[in-house]
Amino acid sequence: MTSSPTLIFKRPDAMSENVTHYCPGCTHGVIHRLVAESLDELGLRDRAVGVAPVGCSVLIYNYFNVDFLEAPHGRAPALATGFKRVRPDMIVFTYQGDGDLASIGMGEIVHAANRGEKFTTIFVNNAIYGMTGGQMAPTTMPNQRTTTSPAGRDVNKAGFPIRMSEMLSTLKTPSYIARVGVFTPMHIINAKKAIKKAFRLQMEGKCFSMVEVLSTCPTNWGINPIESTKWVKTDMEPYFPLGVFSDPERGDD
Amino acid sequence: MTSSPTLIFKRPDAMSENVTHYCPGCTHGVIHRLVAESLDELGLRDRAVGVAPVGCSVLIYNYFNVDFLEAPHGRAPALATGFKRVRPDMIVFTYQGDGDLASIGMGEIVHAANRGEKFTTIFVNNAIYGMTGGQMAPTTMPNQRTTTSPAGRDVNKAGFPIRMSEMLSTLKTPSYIARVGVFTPMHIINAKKAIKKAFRLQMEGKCFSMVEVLSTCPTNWGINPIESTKWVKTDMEPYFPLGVFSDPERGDD
Amino acid sequence: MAQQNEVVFAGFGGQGIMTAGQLLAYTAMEEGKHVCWIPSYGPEMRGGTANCTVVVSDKRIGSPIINHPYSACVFNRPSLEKFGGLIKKDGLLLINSSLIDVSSERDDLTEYLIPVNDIAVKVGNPKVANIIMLAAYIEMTGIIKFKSLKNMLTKKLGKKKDLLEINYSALEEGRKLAKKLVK
Amino acid sequence: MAQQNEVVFAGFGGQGIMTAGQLLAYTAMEEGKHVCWIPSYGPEMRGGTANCTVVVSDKRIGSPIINHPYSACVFNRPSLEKFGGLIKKDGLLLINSSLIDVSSERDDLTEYLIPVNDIAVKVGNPKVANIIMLAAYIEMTGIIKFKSLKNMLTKKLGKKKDLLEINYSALEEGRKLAKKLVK
Amino acid sequence: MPGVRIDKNYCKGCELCVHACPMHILEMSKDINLKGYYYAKLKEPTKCIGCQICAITCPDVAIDVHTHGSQFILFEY
Amino acid sequence: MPGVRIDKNYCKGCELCVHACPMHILEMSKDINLKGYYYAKLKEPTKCIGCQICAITCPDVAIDVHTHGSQFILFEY
Amino acid sequence: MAKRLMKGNEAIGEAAIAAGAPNYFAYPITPQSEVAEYLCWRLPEVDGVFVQAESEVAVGNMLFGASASGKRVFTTSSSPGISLMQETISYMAGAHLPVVFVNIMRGGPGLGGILPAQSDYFQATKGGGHGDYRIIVLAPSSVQEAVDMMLWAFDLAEKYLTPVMLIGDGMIGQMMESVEFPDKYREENNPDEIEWALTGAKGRKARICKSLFLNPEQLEENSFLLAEKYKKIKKAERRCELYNVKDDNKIIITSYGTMARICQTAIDELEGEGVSVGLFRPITLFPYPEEELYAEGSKKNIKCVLSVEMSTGQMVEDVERIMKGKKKIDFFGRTGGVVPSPDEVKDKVRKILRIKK
Amino acid sequence: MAKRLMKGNEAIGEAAIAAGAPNYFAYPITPQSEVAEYLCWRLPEVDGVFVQAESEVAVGNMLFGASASGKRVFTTSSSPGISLMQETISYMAGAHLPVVFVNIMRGGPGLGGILPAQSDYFQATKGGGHGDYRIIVLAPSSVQEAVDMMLWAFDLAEKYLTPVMLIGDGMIGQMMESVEFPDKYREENNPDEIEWALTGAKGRKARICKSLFLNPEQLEENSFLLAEKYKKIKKAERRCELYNVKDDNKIIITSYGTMARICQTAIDELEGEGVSVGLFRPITLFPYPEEELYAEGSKKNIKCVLSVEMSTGQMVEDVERIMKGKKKIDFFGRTGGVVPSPDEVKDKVRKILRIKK
Ligand SMILES: Cc1ncc(C[n+]2csc(CCOP(=O)(O)OP(=O)(O)O)c2C)c(N)n1
Ligand SMILES: Cc1ncc(C[n+]2csc(CCOP(=O)(O)OP(=O)(O)O)c2C)c(N)n1
Ligand code: SF4
Ligand code: SF4
Ligand code: SF4
Ligand code: SF4
Repeated sequence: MTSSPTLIFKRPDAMSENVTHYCPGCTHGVIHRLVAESLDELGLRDRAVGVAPVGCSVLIYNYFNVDFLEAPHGRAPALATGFKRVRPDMIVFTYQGDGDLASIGMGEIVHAANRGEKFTTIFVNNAIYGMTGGQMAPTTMPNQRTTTSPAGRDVNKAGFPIRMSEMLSTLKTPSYIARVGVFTPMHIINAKKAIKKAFRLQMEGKCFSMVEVLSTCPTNWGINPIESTKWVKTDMEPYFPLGVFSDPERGDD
Repeated sequence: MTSSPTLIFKRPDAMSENVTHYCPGCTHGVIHRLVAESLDELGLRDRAVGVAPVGCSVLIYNYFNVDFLEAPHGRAPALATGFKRVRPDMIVFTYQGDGDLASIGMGEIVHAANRGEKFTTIFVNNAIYGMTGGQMAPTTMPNQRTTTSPAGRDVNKAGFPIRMSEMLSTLKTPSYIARVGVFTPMHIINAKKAIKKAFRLQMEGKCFSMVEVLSTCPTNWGINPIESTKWVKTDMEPYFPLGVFSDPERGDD
Repeated sequence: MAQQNEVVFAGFGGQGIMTAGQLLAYTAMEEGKHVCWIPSYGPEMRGGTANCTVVVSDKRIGSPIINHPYSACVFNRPSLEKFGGLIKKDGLLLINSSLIDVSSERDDLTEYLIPVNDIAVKVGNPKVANIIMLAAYIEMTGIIKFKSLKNMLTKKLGKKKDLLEINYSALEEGRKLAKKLVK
Repeated sequence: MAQQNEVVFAGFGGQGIMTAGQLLAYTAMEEGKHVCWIPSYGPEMRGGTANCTVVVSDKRIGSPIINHPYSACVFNRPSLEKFGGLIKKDGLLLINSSLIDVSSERDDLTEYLIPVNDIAVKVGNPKVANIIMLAAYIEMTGIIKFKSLKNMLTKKLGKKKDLLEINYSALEEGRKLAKKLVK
Repeated sequence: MPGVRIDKNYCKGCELCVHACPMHILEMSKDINLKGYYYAKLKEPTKCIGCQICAITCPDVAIDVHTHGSQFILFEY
Repeated sequence: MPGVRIDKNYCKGCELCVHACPMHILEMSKDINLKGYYYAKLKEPTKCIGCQICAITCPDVAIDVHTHGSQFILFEY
Repeated sequence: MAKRLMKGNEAIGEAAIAAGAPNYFAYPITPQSEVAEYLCWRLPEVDGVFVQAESEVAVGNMLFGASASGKRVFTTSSSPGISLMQETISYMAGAHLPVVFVNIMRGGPGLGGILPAQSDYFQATKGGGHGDYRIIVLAPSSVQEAVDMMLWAFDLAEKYLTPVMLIGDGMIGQMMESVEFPDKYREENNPDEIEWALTGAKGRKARICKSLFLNPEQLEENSFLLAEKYKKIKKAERRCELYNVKDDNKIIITSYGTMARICQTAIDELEGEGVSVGLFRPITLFPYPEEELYAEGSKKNIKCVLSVEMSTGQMVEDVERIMKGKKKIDFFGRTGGVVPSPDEVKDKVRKILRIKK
Repeated sequence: MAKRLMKGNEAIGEAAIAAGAPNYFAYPITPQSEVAEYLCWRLPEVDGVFVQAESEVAVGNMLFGASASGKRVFTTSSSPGISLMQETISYMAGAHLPVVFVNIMRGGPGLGGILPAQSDYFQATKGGGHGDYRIIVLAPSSVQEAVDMMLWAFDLAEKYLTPVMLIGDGMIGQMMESVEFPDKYREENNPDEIEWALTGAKGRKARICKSLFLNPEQLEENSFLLAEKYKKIKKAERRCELYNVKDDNKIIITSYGTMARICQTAIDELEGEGVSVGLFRPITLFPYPEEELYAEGSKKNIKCVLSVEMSTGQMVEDVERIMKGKKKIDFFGRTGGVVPSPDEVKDKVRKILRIKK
C-alpha cells in the first residue's frame, strides 16, 4: 500500500527560484535558507523587509520573495533603524558580512544595538572580504593569509580578530545575541533555532537581536568546501566560541 | 631663619598661559592639567602631538605648548593612527568628548584600539554634548534631561548609556584602559596616575592606551560646579565604575 | 521709503536681552508690522556679550543684518563699546547707567542714561531690568503702542499673577522715567 | 595608418586566458611595440567567462577597448558565442575544438579549429593549452617573433626546468599545427 | 518510505551533501550540468532514511526530501 | 612654611577650591576680576599646610603652591 | 492660521509636520540644533518619529531606510554634516527615493566657523556625491519662505522621487520672523497606496529598492532615466523672483537666500541715489532659472550681471555659463561667516558703474 | 629604467613609491583593490607604511593625520569610497595639507556598478565637500601618464599645500601597458625641514594644524588665501593635449582620460574618411585649460565643440561656460560602465555634420 509522497523538506516559500551566484559550497546559501525558513514558519514573509549589505550577499534580494532594501556598505543597521522606527509593525532584518558589519559598519551596529532597535541582524562571519577578492577582514584569524595580508595577519600591526558578539553583549540595553555555525548539519540545526528565536523576539517587540554565523569562503580561503567547513571548526570556532551571549529571556540584563 | 620659597605646585610647562574658554568649574581644565603634567614629568612635551576633537575642547591647542592637530568630529583616532604610523618616534594623543568618541567616532576608536595603535586617548565623559548646547550623548544617564531628551533619557527608545571602557576592554588586542574621575582631589590624584601610566606605556611602545575621565558640565547640567562634582559621584560613578579594565602589565590579555 | 526702525539689545547673558527683543518683535507683529528678530550666535556667545537685533517695518524687510542700527539699548560696558560706535547718525542710544559709568562720547546721537538695574531692585525683582529698558525705549520711539506691549506681557505671563504685577510696575517705571528724560 | 593588431583571448577562468594575453603583451613590448592588455572585470567574472584583449601596434594606441577586434582565440563555447560575431570582417578566429564542436557560421572570417586541450594532454600537461593556442596564433599572424616568445617564456619560468620543457613542446606543437593548417 | 530528489541544475558540485549523508548513499556524477558542474546524485536510493541531513547541508537548496507515509523525526528543525 | 597664591585673573569663581581645602581657609572675594567673576582668595594664610589640594582641584590652574624649607609630602602626585 | 513669530529653525521643523512628514532623524550641529531641540518634544505630540542618530552618516542612512517605507522623512544639518551624507544622497538619488534635506550653511571649508555662509552651493547643485545625479535645491530668503518651501520640497520629492535640499545660511535658521502655517496640516502618507513602497510582499511580487545594477546597460538605463527626470524638472520647476527690474537698470544682481535681501536693501538705497539696479533672485538653484536669467541679463540696458554671494564665488560660474558671454559678469562676495552689508554691495555697484560716492 | 608591462593599479602604487611617498592608507573597493594588494607586500620592502583602514572615512582621516607630520601620503579608492572622504577633503583643503587621492571611477550613482565611468567629474572639480575650496584634479589617459602624474601630483600637492586628485576610469586601473619609472626614486620627506610639519614643539612655538577659525574675519582670510592659491594654480598649472588640431577641423572634441583615446581612434578613422576633427584633451581638470580651449574652440573653422564623456554630461557644463556662447556646444556620452566605441563617436560627429555614412 503506497500513499502519495509528502514533501518533508523543500525550498521555503520565502525563497525565490533563482540559482544563487555564490561559489560552490559557500555557506551563504545555507544561511539564506535558514532565514527564509524562519520567516515562513513564523508567518512573517508578508510583512518582512530585508536590508542587503555590500558584500557577496549584495544580491540577496534576488533569492527571497521578500521586499528588500539595498544599503550602502556597512550602513544596513541605520537603514533598518529608519525603516523600523516609521513602520514598527513590520519585521525588519539586515544581512551583513564581516567587512560590512565589523569594519566600516562598526558605528552603526553598535549604536543600533545600544538603542535597542527592534530589528534582527544576521551577521555572516567568514573571516574575509569575499566580494572584493579576499582582503583581510576585522575577523580574519591571526596568521591567516589574505590578499592584503600575504604573509598572514600580523596581530602586532592589525590587531586580533574582533569578536562582535562578545563586544555587543557588554551593552546594557537588552538584546538577543548568539553565535552559531553552519559547518556541520548539527550546527545548522542549532543555527536555525537561534535565527528563528531572533525573529520571534522581534515579532514580540522585545529587543534587538543578532545572530552571528560562522560561515565559509572556499574561494578566497583557497581550499575546497569540505576543507572549509573543517577549518571553521578547527581554526575559527576556538576563537569564536558558539553560544548565546545575551538573552532577554534569560534575565541576565 | 627663612629660606627663599620653592614652588611645589605650578602651571606645568606643557600648558600655555592662556585662560581657557571653559565654563566656571568645568573639569575639562583639570584634565588638561593632568595631561600637561604627565607630559612634563615624562619629558615628552618636545615630541608630543595632540589631536583635538570637535566639542568644548576643540580649542585645546590654545592651552598647550604642544603641537596640535584638529580633527573632524569623531575622527581623532584615525588622525592619530595616521600620524603615529608614519612617525612612530613621536608621542601622540587624542583628547575627545563623549559625543565625539562614543557617538560619531565609535568606529574609529574601536578599530584604533583593536589594531593596537600606539597612541593615548583621553576620553572625557561628561554625559552630554557640551559645545552644541546640551544634547543627549551616548553616555547620558537614564532619565537625565538634556535639550534633546527634555523628559529625560528614555532607555526604551535611546537605550542605556554606553560604557566605552568596558566595551573596548573586551578586545583581545592588548591595551591599557582605565576609568577615573576628577570629582574629588583624591580622584584627581588617581586620575593623574592613570594618565601618566597611559603615556608611559606609549613611550615604551607597549600598546594602545585610553583613560576615560568622568567629567562635569555644570552649564548644561544646569547645576553649579560643586553640585556637579557630587552628581558625578552619586549618579555617574555607580553606572560608570572606576577602575582599570585592561592592563598589559597585569598580564590579563 | 517706508518707515523702518532697528534696535539692538545688548548685554551679558542672563540680563534678559533676548527676551526684551522678542517681546518687542512679538508685539510689533501683533500690531501688523513686519518684524525680524535675529540673535548673535557667534563664538563670542560663551562668556561674552549677548545681543539681538529687532527690525520693525511697514514693508517687507530687506537685510535682517543691520550693521548700523537706528538705535541700541546697551546693558553693560562691553556692549556699549561694541555698539556705541555703530549706531546711525541721529540715532538713539539708551545706556544702563546702573552698570555703565561712561557714555558713548558721540555728539550725533540722542543718548539717555537709565539705571534699569537700580529701578528693577526698587520695583522688587532685579530680573525685570530688561522690561524697564524696553518700556523706556517704546515710550521714546513710539515704535509700538505701550498698550500692545502690556497686552503681550499679560498674554505671555498668563496666570503668574505675582510676576505679572511686578512686570506691570516695571513697564510703568520705565515709561515714567522716559517721559521725564525726554521732556 | 600604422599597423595594429587586436586579439581577444576568451574562455573559462582557469584556462590560462589572462596569462596567454599577458605573455603576448610582454613579448610584443620587448620587441619595442606599443601594447595594451585589458581584462574584463565585470559582473560576469564570478562563474562566467573570463577574457582579455591585447592590442599590439606600431604607434601609440588609441582606444584600449576594442569592440570589434581583428582576431580572437576562444577556448569554450560561451566565448565563441560572445565573440564570434564581434570579430572584424576578414578577421581571424581560432577555436579550441577540444571543447567546442561548432563554428562561428561566418563566411567573412579566416577560421581554424585547434584541439588545444587534446594536444596539451598529449604534450604532458593539460595546463599548457593556452600556450599552444598562443603559439598557433603567433605563427598565423606573425604579430611577434616566435623566438621572442620563447625567450619570454624562458625568462618568466626561469629555473623551473621541467615546466619550461613542457612549455617549449607546447610552443612547438602549436606552431606545427598552425603551419599545417595554414598551408 | 522516504526519498530525496536532487535538482541537478541547482547543484554546484560542492560535495557537502555527499560528505554529510550518514548513510553514505550520495555521490558525484560523472556528467556536468548546464552550469558546468559535476552534480550530486543518489547512489543507493533505497537506503535513504529520510533524515534530511543532505538537504539541510546543501547551500543551494538543491535537495528535496519526501516520504511515503509517516517519517520518524530524528531531530527538531 | 607653605603658602598658596591665587592668580585672580585665571579664577572663574567656581568655588571648587574653597570646597576642597581641608583647612577651610579659602573664601570667595566680594570683588570681581577682569572677566567679571568673584574670585577665590585666602582667608587665613597662616593656617595653610601646603597640601596642594586646592591647586589640584582648580580647573583653571589659578593656584600656585610654594614652601619655605621642607614640606611634608602627604601623597604621591 | 494666525501669524506666529518663530525662529527659522523651529519653523522649519513645524513646517515638516504641516507637510505630513513627522519623521525626523538628526545629529546636532550649530547653527541648526534648535530644529532637533524643537522637534524632540513637538513630534511626540503628533505621534511622529524623532531619532537622534549617532552621526550624520547614520542620519542619511536612517532616512534612506525610512523613505523606502513610503513615509515622508527629512533631516536638518549644517555644512560638515551634509558632507558626510554625500554617499547616501547619491544612493537615494540612484534608488529614486524622496527625502528632504535642510542645510543651514555655516562657514567652511573644514570645521570653519558657525556663522552664516553660502559656500555649499557647488556641493548642493552639482552633486557632492559620485555618479550622474542631481538633487533639487531650494533657497528660501525668509522664514515664511522656508516654511512654504518645506511644503513644496516634499511635493517635489514625491512628484519626482528624488532628494530635495533646502539651503539656507545660518541667518535663516537663527532669525525670528512672523510666519503662517497652513490651516490644515497634511496627513501622513499611506504606504499601502504607494506603488514603490516596501510594505511587505503580501499578495504581490517582492519589491526591491536599490541603486545597484551590475549590468552596465541597466545602470546606464537608470542614469538616463535620472537624466530624463532632471530635464523634466528643469522644464517645470524653475522659480525666481525679480525685484526692481526695470528698463533703466544698468546692472542685474543675482543673489539668493538672505543675501538677496541684503542686496534688496542696497538696491532700494541705490534707487534713492538715482542708480537703477535690478535683482534676479533664483529661488530654485537646481533647476536654475536659466532662461529667465538669460532673458533679464541680456537686455540692452544691462551693462553687467553681478553675482553677489556669501562665498568666494560659486554661483557665479553658473551665471557665466548661462549668460553665454552676452554681458560682462562680475562678482562680489564675503565668506566665512562675514555677512556683507548693503553698503558693501552699493560700493561694488558704484565701482562697476564708476560712480563716485 | 627599463620598460615594464604593468597594470595601471599596480603602476600607480609603484609610482607613489618612486615619488618618495611610501605611506599608504586604504580600504578595498573594486576596481582598484589591486593597488592595496600590490602595496601590502611592496611597501614593507621599502620600509613604507601600509594600513588597511576600517572605512574610507577612516582612510581620509588617517591621511589627514599622517600628512600633518610632513610625510608624503596617499590613497586610492573608487567612487562611493571617495564620496565618504568629502568631509575630510574639505578639512585638509582648509588646513592647507598636501595629499594625493586616486579615484578609479566606476559607474554610479549609489552602489551602481564596477565598470569604468567618468561620472565623478563634478564631485572632483567643483568640490564635493562643503565650503570654499577646490582641489587639483589630474586625468591620465594611459598607464604611463598615470605614473608620471603621480609624481607630478605630489609635487603639486607640496608646492601648493593642497589635496590633489587623480581621476581615472576603471580602464586606467585595469589595463596593462608598458611603463617606465624614474631611474632614481625620490627620498621621503624629512619633516624637520618642513616649516609647517608637526614635529614636536622642541625649541620653537607649538604648531597647530587646523581648519577652525571661530572668528569670521579670520575664516574669511583663510578662504581668500585659498582663493588666491587657486588663482595661482589656474595661472601656472593648466595642461592639455591637442590631437589632430588643424585649420580644416570642423569640430573640436573635448574629452579626457581613456575616453579621449577612444575619440583619438575615432578621429583617426574619420580622417581616413576625409572628415577633419580635432581633439582637445584637458590633462588638468582643475585648473581647466580654459584659455586654451577657448582659443582652439573659437577658431573660425570650428562649427561645434563636442564634449564626449562617460557620463550623462558633466564636463560639458564647463565647456559651455568657457566657450561663452561662441560656438554650438554638443554632447555625447554613455555612462554606467558602458564604454562608448569609436564608432559611436564617429556616428555622433557625422550626425552633427549631417554626413551620411
Ligand atoms: C563605501 C564602499 N567601500 C568599499 C566597497 C567595496 N566593497 C564591496 S563588498 C566589500 C566587503 C565585503 O566583505 P564582507 O562584508 O566580509 O562580505 P563577504 O563578501 O565576505 O560576504 C567591500 C569592501 C563599497 N562597495 N563601498
Ligand atoms: C560632522 C559634525 N557633526 C556635528 C558637529 C557639531 N558638534 C560640535 S561639538 C559636538 C558634540 C560635542 O560633545 P562632546 O563630544 O560630548 O564634547 P563636550 O562638548 O561635551 O566636551 C557636535 C555634535 C560637527 N562639528 N561636525
Ligand atoms: S567569494 Fe566567498 S563568500 Fe563570496 S560567494 Fe564565493 S565563497 Fe561565498
Ligand atoms: S559647556 Fe560644559 S563641557 Fe563645555 S566648557 Fe561649559 S561646562 Fe565644560
Ligand atoms: S550540497 Fe547541494 S550543491 Fe553541494 S553537491 Fe550536494 S546537492 Fe550539490
Ligand atoms: S578652583 Fe580655581 S577657578 Fe575655581 S574658585 Fe578656586 S581658584 Fe577660582
